[in-house]
Amino acid sequence: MMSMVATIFAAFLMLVTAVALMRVACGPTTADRMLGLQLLGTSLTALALLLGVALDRPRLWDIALVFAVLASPTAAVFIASMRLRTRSTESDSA
Amino acid sequence: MTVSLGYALLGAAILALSIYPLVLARDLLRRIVAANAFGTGIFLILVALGFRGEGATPDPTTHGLVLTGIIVAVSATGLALALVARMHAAGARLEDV
Amino acid sequence: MTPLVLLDLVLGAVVLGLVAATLWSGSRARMTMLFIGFGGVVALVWMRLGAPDVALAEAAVGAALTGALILRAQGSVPAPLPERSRPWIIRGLVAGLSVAVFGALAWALISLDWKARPGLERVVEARLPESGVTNPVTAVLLNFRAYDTLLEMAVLLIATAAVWCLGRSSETPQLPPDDPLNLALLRPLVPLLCIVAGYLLWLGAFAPGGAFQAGAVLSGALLLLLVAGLPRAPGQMDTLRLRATIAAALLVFLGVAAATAMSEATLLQYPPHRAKDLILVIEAALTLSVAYTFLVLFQGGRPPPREVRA
Amino acid sequence: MNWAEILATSLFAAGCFFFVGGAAGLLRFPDVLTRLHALTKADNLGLGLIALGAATLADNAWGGLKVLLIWLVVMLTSATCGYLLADQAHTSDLEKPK
Repeated sequence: MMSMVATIFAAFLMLVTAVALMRVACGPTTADRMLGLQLLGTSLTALALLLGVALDRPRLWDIALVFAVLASPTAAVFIASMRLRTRSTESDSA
Repeated sequence: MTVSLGYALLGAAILALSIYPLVLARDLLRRIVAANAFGTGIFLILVALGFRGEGATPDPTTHGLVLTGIIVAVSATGLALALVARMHAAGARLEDV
Repeated sequence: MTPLVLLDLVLGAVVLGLVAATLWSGSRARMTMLFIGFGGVVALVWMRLGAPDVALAEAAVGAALTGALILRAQGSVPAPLPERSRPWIIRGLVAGLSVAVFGALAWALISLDWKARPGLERVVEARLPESGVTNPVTAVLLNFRAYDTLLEMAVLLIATAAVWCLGRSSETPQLPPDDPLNLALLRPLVPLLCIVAGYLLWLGAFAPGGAFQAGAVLSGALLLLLVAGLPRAPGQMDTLRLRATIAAALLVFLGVAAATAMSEATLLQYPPHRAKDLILVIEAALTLSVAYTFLVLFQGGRPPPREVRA
Repeated sequence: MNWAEILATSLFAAGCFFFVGGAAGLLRFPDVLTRLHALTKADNLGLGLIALGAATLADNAWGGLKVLLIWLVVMLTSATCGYLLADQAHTSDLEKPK
């Protein structure tokens, strides 16, 4: 019973995530795309939790943990490379 | 059975979709991304072949193969990215690609 | 229609749409960012297909690390000019090729007898008690097909060597150095990433997890330290310790292979009562090597040697 | 359906509601900073409620604690990375469309 409920919620959340991916696709700025990816990361974490219930395999929660802890290195690399790029364009124009 | 077949066909579609940019894209970064997507298509077919239905034990050898594939793919991607960066640092133009 | 079919349909549609949007978009920023998302969504497909080990690797490697690699490299490859279109005959040929490949694959898959397809799960299950671990995927990777994993480590080492041969690493991207929030992020997360890596390594013996996933998570911690610009973060200098860590897994693996070849007369055939310990030793070395290999691949070149530190 | 399952179902539903809100805000709001505001709702409340729902279904206490740890990590990440991203978007030319 619970697995059916969780499956429906997972399918629904997947659709919501697809809507958020539109922001990644459309931008317009790179920061907007990054926001979309952050929401995607959070939804994937939630989806992994829901799939763990849906498929009745609590071990899948470990994947949610990996999604959660690895969101910040990706975001940090993104912000750092944006900084590097804006600085190098500034020095080019100067 | 239909679940396996459906996901295997999805893998085939991913693979086929990535052939065009893999061969023709002028931006080498796009080719690298396409090569990665190509690999994911193959992985998907492999894992779908090992899937035995809800609750049944899947084939662990295909999972091992795909896991190895993912690690090798990321190291190949790292090397390809370094090669492309070096090419451009050495003065290659995109028109030469 | 059961809910699971609904989930399959939604998941399949999202994956397909994401691939098409990633590969066929005009802008490079859109392509890279969507591709990072694609890796994460594919991890859900692996969960759905009962492959949690693969899902863990995809979540860590396919989404996070490949994304970091591409984000880093993006800066050193000039922005592409507007795509000049190729002659129509070439475009037509390649389009025909991809349609033909899809048709052939689809035909092969549909005509396959899915009920009678061969599989090794019975064999693996039967021999699992001898392997020293109870997670079948770890048993395959580090015992039954350990030879493959040994060569995989050689591939990683060769890739690293090739990247280092290509030249010096470019300037490392860094977070704003004096922002207190950086430290607020690093202080809890770096230890947590190390703990999660250890947890996955320990888990690999009996549940989804293992050395590669652990190594990928550990490299997340190393990347955070590097990007935060800590003066003594690993990977900034070409030191003996860095080289030793990268080569450790292959050396340990080769050592085990040589020892087993002498004592058991067969390469990498572990004595059953020692299998568990040997796998643990190899996996620990694998975790460290994989983490540092990803770190130097991220650097995209050879870091400067210790002398020219200033 | 027992009480834990009813509780979990309603928590899942509430969590999905905040995800819908977050996604709608991300799509509809006019600029980076307001979109960031919408995003944090999904990050903190959406995931938090779904995590609570999953925790009520956990087989043992460790499973429940793990799920709550996931929530804490995501809150920490979203708060700090959201700040760093906003700072970067604010001070650089990130806000100009490319």
